[in-house]
Amino acid sequence: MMLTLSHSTIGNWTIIHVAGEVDMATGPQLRQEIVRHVSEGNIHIVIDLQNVDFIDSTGLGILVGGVKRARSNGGDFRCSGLSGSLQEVFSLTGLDSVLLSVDLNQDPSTWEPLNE
Amino acid sequence: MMLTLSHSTIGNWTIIHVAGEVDMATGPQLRQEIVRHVSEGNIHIVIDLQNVDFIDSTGLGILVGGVKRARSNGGDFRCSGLSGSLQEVFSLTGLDSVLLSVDLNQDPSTWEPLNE
Amino acid sequence: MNKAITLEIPSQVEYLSLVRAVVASAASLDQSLGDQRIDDLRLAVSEATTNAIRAHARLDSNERITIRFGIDGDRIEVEVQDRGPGFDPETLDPAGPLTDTGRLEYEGGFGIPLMKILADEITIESADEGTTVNLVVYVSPPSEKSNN
Amino acid sequence: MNKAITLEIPSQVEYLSLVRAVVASAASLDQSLGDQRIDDLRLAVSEATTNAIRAHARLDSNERITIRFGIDGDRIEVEVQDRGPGFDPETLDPAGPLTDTGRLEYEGGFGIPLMKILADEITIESADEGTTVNLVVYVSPPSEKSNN
Ligand SMILES: Nc1ncnc2c1ncn2[C@@H]1O[C@H](COP(=O)(O)OP(=O)(O)O)[C@@H](O)[C@H]1O
Ligand SMILES: Nc1ncnc2c1ncn2[C@@H]1O[C@H](COP(=O)(O)OP(=O)(O)O)[C@@H](O)[C@H]1O
Repeated sequence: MMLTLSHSTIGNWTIIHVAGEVDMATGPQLRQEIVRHVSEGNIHIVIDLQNVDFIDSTGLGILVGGVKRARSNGGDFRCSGLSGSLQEVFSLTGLDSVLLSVDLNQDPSTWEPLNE
Repeated sequence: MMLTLSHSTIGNWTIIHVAGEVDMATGPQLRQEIVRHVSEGNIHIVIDLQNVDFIDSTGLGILVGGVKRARSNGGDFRCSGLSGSLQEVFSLTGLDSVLLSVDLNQDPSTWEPLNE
Repeated sequence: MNKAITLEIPSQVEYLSLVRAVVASAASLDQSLGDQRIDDLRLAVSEATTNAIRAHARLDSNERITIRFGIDGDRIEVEVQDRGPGFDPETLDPAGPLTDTGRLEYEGGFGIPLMKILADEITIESADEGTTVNLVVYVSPPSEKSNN
Repeated sequence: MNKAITLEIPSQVEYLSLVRAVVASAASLDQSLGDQRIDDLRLAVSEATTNAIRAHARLDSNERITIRFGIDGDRIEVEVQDRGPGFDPETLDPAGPLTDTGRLEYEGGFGIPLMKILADEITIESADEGTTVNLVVYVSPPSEKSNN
């Protein structure tokens, strides 16, 4: 079981595309990718989860870490492409309150701003 | 695990469409369907295996039984839509020597005749 | 309850996906369990197995993890057993909502809360010899549930 | 060989698809085993399990069937163990080619021949207490096989 990672850019946003199952086996790969982007100064990140149909608590923790890393560097961290079952897990854990969803087909200027 | 069975006709041929995995659990359903058609006088049968990606020895035995039932009633019994892995099993067991494949997109008059 | 299927795996994260495949496959034997509930059970069992693997890692243990599945008419029961150091589930400090100041510093703490929400029943038995988590999902929809 | 995964199932045909799902999942842990070989192993193990279920049925036995998976670098080994009446694999009468007169009368006899063709190694140990079928598939392509 492998995670497939790739990335693209929209304006000043880096989109990290994830495919596979995110769990304790594959999570470290994802964390590493996020850390790398932030350390390279790409602090506006969207995690595209369209091709992820399973994420466990380890994966949720890595996304929490992503939010923290991006924000503490003055950036932002969003997600997109949540399936029904991911949406359920995000709302059950309250992750949806700090990790806002965006629509990659819409221009970033229309994305809901952070209210801080 | 269920088998889904349906049927259609082309000329005087009855096509039995099978979807699922054919094994000792689901095989009896398929045998019953074949027996029913033969007993209703539909003795020219094609088993369409396009949506079958697994068949075990029980399933092969049922197809052998189909060949026997159809022929002993003066009819014929063919198959179609074999995937690579089914083709392998048919050839390893020699089933392909008595159960000829047909192309359902071709007219039945063009199908290879039984040489008996 | 008759534990119909038993699965033993090495205490390694690579086997998590196999455990999930077995949950999905076992749960689908019961035609009446919807996909949503199978997903819930799959995640809950995955969480319990992850914690079991972590528990063994803390002891540097090579023991295997045992997972038992029981299916009967109206409930599916899964038991995840480890031989780790054990813990006291009563004294767990919930990490608090993610919107709390500083909560984002901590990436863990989602496992047991998720299992509690996803399963219809959960019991955790833990002692020095190890921990057994028992997860139950009802096959009939919650509205038809008998009173506990 | 270290038997990494152990699976015990009730002796019921409904569980055959679960056994196959576990074979596919376990075999895919080894990135180097191709889909074709996974299919071969899946069918061989399914056949051995089918025979085990039939053997238990002959004794009206409720005992479970044990399947052990061992994966190491260059081979995958699967063992299917039943507590059926046993048989003598040496004295099996091959049914002969399907083109033989009268062969179509007999729907059985494909299981063991298929296992022998599909697996790279097979051993059958059978006694009054039951039968154990051991199937091995090499991970490296046949051309790289060691002499054996
Ligand atoms: N099987 C177990 N054996 C020992 N300790 C456990 C086990 N399961 C959970 N725990 C303890 O409970 C804590 C909370 O678990 P959990 O809610 O899954 O979050 P996390 O694993 O991210 O800390 C763990 O940190 C661990 O100390
Ligand atoms: N596990 C087993 N226990 C007892 N007998 C077995 C077992 N496996 C195979 N056999 C015997 O070997 C025979 C041949 O098996 P097989 O080639 O799989 O074909 P089939 O099961 O269709 O007869 C069976 O009919 C059975 O008598």
